[in-house]
Amino acid sequence: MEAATTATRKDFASDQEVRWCPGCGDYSVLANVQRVMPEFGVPRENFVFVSGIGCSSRFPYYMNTYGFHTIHGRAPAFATGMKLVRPDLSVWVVTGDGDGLSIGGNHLLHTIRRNVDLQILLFNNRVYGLTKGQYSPTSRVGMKTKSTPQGAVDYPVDPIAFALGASATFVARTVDVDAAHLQETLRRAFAHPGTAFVEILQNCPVYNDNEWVQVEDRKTRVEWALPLEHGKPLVYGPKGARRGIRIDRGIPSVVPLPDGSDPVSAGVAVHDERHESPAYAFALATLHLPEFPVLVGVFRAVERPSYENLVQEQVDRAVAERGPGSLKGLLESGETWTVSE
Amino acid sequence: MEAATTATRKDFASDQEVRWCPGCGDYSVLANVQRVMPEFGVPRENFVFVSGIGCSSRFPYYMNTYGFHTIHGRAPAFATGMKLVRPDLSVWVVTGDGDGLSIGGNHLLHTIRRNVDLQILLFNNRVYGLTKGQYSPTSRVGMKTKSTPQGAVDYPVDPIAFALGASATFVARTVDVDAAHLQETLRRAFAHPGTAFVEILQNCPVYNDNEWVQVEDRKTRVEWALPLEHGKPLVYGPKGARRGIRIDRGIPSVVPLPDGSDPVSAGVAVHDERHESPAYAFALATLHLPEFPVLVGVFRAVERPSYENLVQEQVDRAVAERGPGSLKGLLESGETWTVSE
Amino acid sequence: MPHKQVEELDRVAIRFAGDSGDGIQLTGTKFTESTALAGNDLATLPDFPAEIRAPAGTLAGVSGFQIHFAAEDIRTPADRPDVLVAFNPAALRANVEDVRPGGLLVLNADSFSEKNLDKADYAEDPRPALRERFRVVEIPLTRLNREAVKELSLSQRDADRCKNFFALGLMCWLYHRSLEPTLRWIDKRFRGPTREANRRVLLAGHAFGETSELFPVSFVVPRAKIEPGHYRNITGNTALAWGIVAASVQMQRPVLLGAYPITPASDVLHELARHRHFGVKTFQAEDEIAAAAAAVGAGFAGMLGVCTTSGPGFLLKQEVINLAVVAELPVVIVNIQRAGPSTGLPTKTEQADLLAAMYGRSSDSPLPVLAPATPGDCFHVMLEAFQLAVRYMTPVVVLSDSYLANSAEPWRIPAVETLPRHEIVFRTEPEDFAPYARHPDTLARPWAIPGTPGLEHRIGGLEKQDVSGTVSYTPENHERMTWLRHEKVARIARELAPVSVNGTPRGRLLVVGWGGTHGAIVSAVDEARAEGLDVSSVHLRHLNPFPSDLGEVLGRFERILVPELNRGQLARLLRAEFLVPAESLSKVQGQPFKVAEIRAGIEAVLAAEA
Amino acid sequence: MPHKQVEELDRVAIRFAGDSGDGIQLTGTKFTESTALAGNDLATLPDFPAEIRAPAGTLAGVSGFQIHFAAEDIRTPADRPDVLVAFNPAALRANVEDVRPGGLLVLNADSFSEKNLDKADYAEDPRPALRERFRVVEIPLTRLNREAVKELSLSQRDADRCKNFFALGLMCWLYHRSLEPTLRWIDKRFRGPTREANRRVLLAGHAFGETSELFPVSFVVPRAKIEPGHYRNITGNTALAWGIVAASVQMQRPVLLGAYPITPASDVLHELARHRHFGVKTFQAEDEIAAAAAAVGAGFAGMLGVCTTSGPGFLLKQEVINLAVVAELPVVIVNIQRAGPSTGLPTKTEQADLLAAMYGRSSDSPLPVLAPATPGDCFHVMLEAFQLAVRYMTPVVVLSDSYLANSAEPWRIPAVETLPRHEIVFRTEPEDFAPYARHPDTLARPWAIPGTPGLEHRIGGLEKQDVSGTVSYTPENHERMTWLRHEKVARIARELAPVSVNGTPRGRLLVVGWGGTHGAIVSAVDEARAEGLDVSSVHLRHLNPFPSDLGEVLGRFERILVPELNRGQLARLLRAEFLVPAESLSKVQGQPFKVAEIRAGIEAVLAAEA
Ligand SMILES: Cc1ncc(C[n+]2csc(CCOP(=O)(O)OP(=O)(O)O)c2C)c(N)n1
Ligand SMILES: Cc1ncc(C[n+]2csc(CCOP(=O)(O)OP(=O)(O)O)c2C)c(N)n1
Ligand code: SF4
Ligand code: SF4
Ligand SMILES: [Mg+2]
Ligand SMILES: [Mg+2]
Repeated sequence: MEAATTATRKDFASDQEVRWCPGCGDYSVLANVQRVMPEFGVPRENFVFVSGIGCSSRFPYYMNTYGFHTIHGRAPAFATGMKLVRPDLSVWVVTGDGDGLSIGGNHLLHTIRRNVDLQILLFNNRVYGLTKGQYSPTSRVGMKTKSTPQGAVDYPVDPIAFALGASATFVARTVDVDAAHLQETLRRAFAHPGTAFVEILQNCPVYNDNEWVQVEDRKTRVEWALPLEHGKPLVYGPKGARRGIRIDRGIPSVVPLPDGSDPVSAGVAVHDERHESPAYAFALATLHLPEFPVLVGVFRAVERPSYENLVQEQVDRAVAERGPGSLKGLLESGETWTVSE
Repeated sequence: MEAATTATRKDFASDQEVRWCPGCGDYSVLANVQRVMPEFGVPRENFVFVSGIGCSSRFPYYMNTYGFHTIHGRAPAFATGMKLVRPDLSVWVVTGDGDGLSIGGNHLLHTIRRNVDLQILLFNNRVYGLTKGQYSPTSRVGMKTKSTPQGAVDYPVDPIAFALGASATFVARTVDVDAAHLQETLRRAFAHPGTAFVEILQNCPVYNDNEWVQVEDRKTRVEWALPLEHGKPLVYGPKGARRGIRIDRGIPSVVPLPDGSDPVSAGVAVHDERHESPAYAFALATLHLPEFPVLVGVFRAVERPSYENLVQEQVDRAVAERGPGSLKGLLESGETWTVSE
Repeated sequence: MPHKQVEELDRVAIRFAGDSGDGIQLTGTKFTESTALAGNDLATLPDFPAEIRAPAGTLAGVSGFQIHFAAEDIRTPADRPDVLVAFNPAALRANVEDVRPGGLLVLNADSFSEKNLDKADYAEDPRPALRERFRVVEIPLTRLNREAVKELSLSQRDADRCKNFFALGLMCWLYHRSLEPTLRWIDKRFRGPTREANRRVLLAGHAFGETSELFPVSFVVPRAKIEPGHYRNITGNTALAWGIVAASVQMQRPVLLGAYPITPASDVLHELARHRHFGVKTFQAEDEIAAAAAAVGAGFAGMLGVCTTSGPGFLLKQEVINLAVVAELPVVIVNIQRAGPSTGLPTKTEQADLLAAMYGRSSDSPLPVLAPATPGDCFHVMLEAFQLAVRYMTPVVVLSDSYLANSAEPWRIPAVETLPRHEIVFRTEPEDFAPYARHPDTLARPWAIPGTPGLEHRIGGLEKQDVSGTVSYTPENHERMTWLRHEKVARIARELAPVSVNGTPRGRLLVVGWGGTHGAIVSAVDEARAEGLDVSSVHLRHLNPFPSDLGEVLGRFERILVPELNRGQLARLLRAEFLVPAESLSKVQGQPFKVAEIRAGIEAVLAAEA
Repeated sequence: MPHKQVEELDRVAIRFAGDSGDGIQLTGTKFTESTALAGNDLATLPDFPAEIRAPAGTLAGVSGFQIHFAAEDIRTPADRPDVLVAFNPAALRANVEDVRPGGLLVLNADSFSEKNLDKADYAEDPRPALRERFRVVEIPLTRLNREAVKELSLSQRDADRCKNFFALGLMCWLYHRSLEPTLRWIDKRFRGPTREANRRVLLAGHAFGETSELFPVSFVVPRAKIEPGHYRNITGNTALAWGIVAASVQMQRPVLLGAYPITPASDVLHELARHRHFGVKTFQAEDEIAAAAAAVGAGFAGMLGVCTTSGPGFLLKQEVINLAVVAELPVVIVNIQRAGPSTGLPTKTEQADLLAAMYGRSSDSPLPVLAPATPGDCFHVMLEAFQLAVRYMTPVVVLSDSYLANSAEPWRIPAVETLPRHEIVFRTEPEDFAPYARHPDTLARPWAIPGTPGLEHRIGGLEKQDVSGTVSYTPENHERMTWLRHEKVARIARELAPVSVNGTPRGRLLVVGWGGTHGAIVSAVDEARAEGLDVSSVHLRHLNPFPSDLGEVLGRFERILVPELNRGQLARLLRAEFLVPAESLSKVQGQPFKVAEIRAGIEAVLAAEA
């Protein structure tokens, strides 16, 4: 843990000038990632940040660790290769709603189901930033953009529901400007063995400002954010307007909680991130504004062996059973014959 | 409806000799599709079958309709293009667990969320047939194949859960050899506006025989299949060993049903395929052998405008508001000037 | 105050430069419009920063727009600007070295603070030194601008937003451009205080020129002798988008654009999305593969399919294109080339995807390849591309580039009646229908679309039996189909106009070009000829197949020089095809050719010869 | 019974043909093993049906295996078999026309039922007519086989499964091959009644030859004068897989294979998956893009990355490969070519992806391209490919093909000590480390891998600043980096052995080939020279860069002929590079060249000359 105590936030800042638009939510995420890194007790040289293409995918350039800014949508596949051959590395994937869920959806799906031990941070600003403002697979129906002047008509994909549909073992959501929550979520993600999928609600002031204003703004946050805590009832809202989430035969609904009333006896569900079945977490993932609050925190965290470890075990088993490979032995296996002078 | 009464199964059989291995489940699916087609009252020339690559994807060659055997994993995208420009056609996509969920997972995801009015039949034999027997994304952990001699280690994706994670409006599962159920499911899929996603459990006697034996075999089927029927309780099993599915705060469990006992009062859930929230259907999608039965039938069927219609509406609206486009008007729009002799 | 002196000039090149936030592109566009109305010939070149919004005042954030206008006809935005209008030190630093020695620098004096000099990596104030080499005029732009709007009680931020209009007004005065079109535009575009502010600032800038001592002289550039007609300014991407609309109109078939956003192609998607009332449908797909697949699907269903992309996206489409080659379905794939390889320099230009277009698919997979020569030409190339696609039942690749896409030129608006029409005839007769029977001349197979009774058939990517189109693995048939796919495309050459040579039919040196280098090449060759050099040029719109007489034309020249923004791709094609010693004049800097660079190349070759 | 007569032959080619269910490939492989042990030189060619399992007895379901063995050294499976063993009418029909006139047909008499004749599209029994042209021997194979196993009370289905062993036993008798290796294999592979059944049937077939009147003569093919050494049979795909293992062993780095199944490349994945005890990891990815990305990721992390695919999959990898070109990371991409375009003829061979390998990426994106010449050569090529990749920090493309992949040849097992080793040195010294500083000779950048303190750095697909490796958009730097990427690959030529010419150093005709056509070309040239024709040949293993002296070698010949299983791709490269009038001898039938076809090509050229 030496590194942890000695390294500081500055140690994780590269010499590259950070280039996002003024006010971009990415700045806050970067700052908080750099803040928590030192706590992990991992030598800086063992971190790798891998990204695709997008504003968010510029992230690795600003981290003073190893970094690979790859191509659009494929970062999880590059990261899988790294982790397969170097389980000793702490590999973080940074992607966007376009990079990760449009062109890259399939790699995300398979990386998640394999449960490769990666931290995947998906910056969801519900727009294509780098290409100057087209709608994305997470954009709301009706959103007017350069590519949808009459409004988007396709039904959006929800990153959390998608990840659960891919049987993710760790799924969380947090907010770019909520430093404390963001940092805590990163800690949880780091601690999770296997794929830790984190959706970060991120503001793009230039092409989709205030998309998440309800939870970005300190004042409205108390009203609209429901922080998930294991073992605690699903309760949100300010005093006098507290409400809870009830789940009836799989179908969630909102129950008002008069002051002093006990949520649990009012049928409010108690959060359990460790359910073996993803059904409960999925029910939560279906909750969206405005009928429901924005759930932030860990939706699901269960243990399942990570892909690269299972592969390594097969190698070890093979070596144990057959001994380390001999090239000579291989070349001479099966039918051979000798031709003499 | 004339066509419906006159056309027969033979009208839908092409002159191509069918080439699957003896005993392949695909034969039965083909026969049943050819059987139901005449009922739909759609002129034969308005059907298009689009497929990717795989044994299952040879399907279009055997249908005497328009057909396009495209490339690996992309069939839904080709079909989307067709449907966008020709909403009048009945476009069916045939894909496999490898074609649709490995290389093609992303197209399936986006086609489903857009809710393009297609019937998508995914033949799930949990193996790569055409390439002679590698494991697929739906193969069970531990499955030994040519590419996994020590057993597969990656956690499989469940087609139904995947589709619900992509917020599908119609999701069903049926069995290759269960003619009646297969046909009924096809009817329901055809009737659904929007993407109708149907997983067909299919046997590959050559590379993955008996994968679905519990529900393929008439004898065991009564014991292991739970046919979903809207408004009916989730009950399965033969007399004397009847059981039901209860869903408690989103988490499903099995309840034994002594003869004569009333399922509903025993807390058994009543199937509702029309829940606005996909959470309930997702809960069902998480149920797998051996702890649970194989649920067959329609998991979810809700209405949402189909993509191609929404796009057409935008065109119509544009025409209504601006009148049909004039090329001259376009070329001369904005600042122009005249240079005279 | 005595009326100021007026001088006449043949040609002027002005570059506006400032922060991406300063509205440089808008300023340039508006100045261009007034210039067009003034009857000059002109060419423009925007230069975007790669970053979306680098921090204000930094070199990375500098955005530029160059306009070249003249009393004679011109084809390029000019190698070096005569005038640089720099909004801040970074803009000055990033551009000053391009300015013609002795040229005019118009600077915003208020921007030369310590902080801004720092951001521009200037150790010291560069102005004293620059005064030695240029005419430097400093204007307290920020202050004058705030002055002009002070009564309007705008926030300072909003007030400062207008200062580009001050510069615009000033330049319009300096070169006698009318403010009318800009004022009209302001009225259309803005309302309330912003509208008023912009109007006032524009007029203030104009008045400042009139009144201040700083500009003793103003300039007129006489009208150019331009072919009579109705004109507009157009960028390559707009022309390309409109060409797609025109193809749909002229063939009476709705079009589907399958696209996935990518610089510099995205604007075509944006433009087309605005024209749904033409029945145009735009599909923003999940990736380039799906975009191409959807376009091919549209072709299968009997409509016009097209997709627009750039290098990295083009690669992803190759497997789909290959299917279209075997299935023999019409579709147009547009690759608006950018500098690479890989992500490369996304906002910079290059023409290095020619070989990828020709050979980038598995196995022998021929298809027609076209390239526009000017922004306006993008319109006509698209019309031709669609007609080839449907008449020969083949995918067609169009290679534009970032330079053509973004630069503008005055474009003579074609009379719709004069545009080529093509009436599509679908196969409807079931009587001996065969999916792969061929038209005797074009070798095109019939276009038989779903919904046609009696023509139900299946196609796909497996090798096809000649005529019947069923799956076939027989050796001779594969050989024949491979030949047919080749021959069908080769026959397009039959209908191509003979090569037109700019210069003399034979001689010592022929310069062969393609795509966006047209303006620079023709200018260089014309200049060289004017000085008596024996050089001519040919510009190829058809890269595959080549015009039938190309080999013969090449044969009539002693040397062949091929200027390209790549390492010699067309040169390789010409050498392989005609065994001629074509020499490559290569530039790979993400920038278009300067006329001087091509002239230097020409002179080098001819000198070597002599 | 008198001992039968024995004749001596120089060379024999036998083709076994039957239903895919008949175990033809197994029969062929076992016969090959015995033949190898008999000391003959040999070459084999399997021919799979495209369908997985077409209905039994149909033409589509016919599977074939040809073996050519001789007392002299041979390089091809022979143009035409001398003997055809046909298990059913379909097998007969699909193959009989290939058989040398007067050759021997061994038929399963029991299979000539109405039904089977129908399935083979025989209107009438072909045997009478065939007797005119061939020696026809009919054996009641099915019955004799059931006889042999009747005591074993197997199901008839299981019993019939053995009949290929009867044929094998018979052929082994006919050509004096030992049954030993097959018996040994049977004992290893089967148990219980199946083992017994297979043994009995094999011996019964042998005995039948000995006793039946049908075979008055048996044949011996004397041992060939083969270079002494330790031998085995090997197919190209096995050799390729083992070459990957060897590279890992020789460089002391674990390897990661990223692969997505595709014919004919899947077997490499299957083979490698069995060798995890070498530390080899295989990753069956979701698609080819992910497979390539994972391999590049492994390279970034400091291990050996490789991916194996075929045409359609290769296209999908190009964007990832392009990133590796810019990021300058080591990775090997193997394209086992098949007949196309598109899905094409998946089980047939072709060598038409050469240009896609050279030019299939956006912008100028050079990388080394290698091609093995024989099945065994696949092993050595992989060793070289990995060494080039790590020594020059570049992606390397290896082009094998379906023919090499599946055909087998006796292979002299190399002594491990003689295999090239390469010790990888990673950068560890932080002192003035720069990610894009270069090795003075190779121009390779340092391989600095995660886990190394003080070398933390970021790379990606945006253009790199020379030396520092940071993002750079400056024009001159892009020009320089483009040149450096080109020059680095070009320098590989410095270490390539000079071109070795088979024949004379100069002359009238040089035949230039690459890849799997080696055997056919050398055989044809040797035959032609033996008849006094002035022809020589060169076979290229390095397609990019070419050996430095290639141009000079080509210059020494009057004519150049380039046989290729494509429409002339190498020919184009040679013409463009050296301006030599290389002529293409093209075959695009999904089949390898016959020696005679190349001879005909040679004679045509030389005749035209004379
Ligand atoms: C193959 C390919 N296609 C398209 C692009 C263009 N492109 C770059 S980033 C991007 C989308 C970025 O959106 P997102 O992932 O949401 O990131 P953001 O900029 O919003 O942070 C696109 C389409 C590309 N670079 N490569
Ligand atoms: C780009 C590409 N990659 C790989 C292949 C090889 N391939 C053909 S089908 C297939 C998988 C088929 O599996 P599935 O979709 O489950 O169909 P099944 O044969 O089991 O019905 C693969 C990998 C291909 N044809 N194209
Ligand atoms: S465009 Fe949006 S997401 Fe991108 S940097 Fe600017 S503010 Fe951030
Ligand atoms: S391999 Fe399996 S899936 Fe394919 S045709 Fe044969 S039995 Fe059917
Ligand atoms: Mg985004
Ligand atoms: Mg399958």
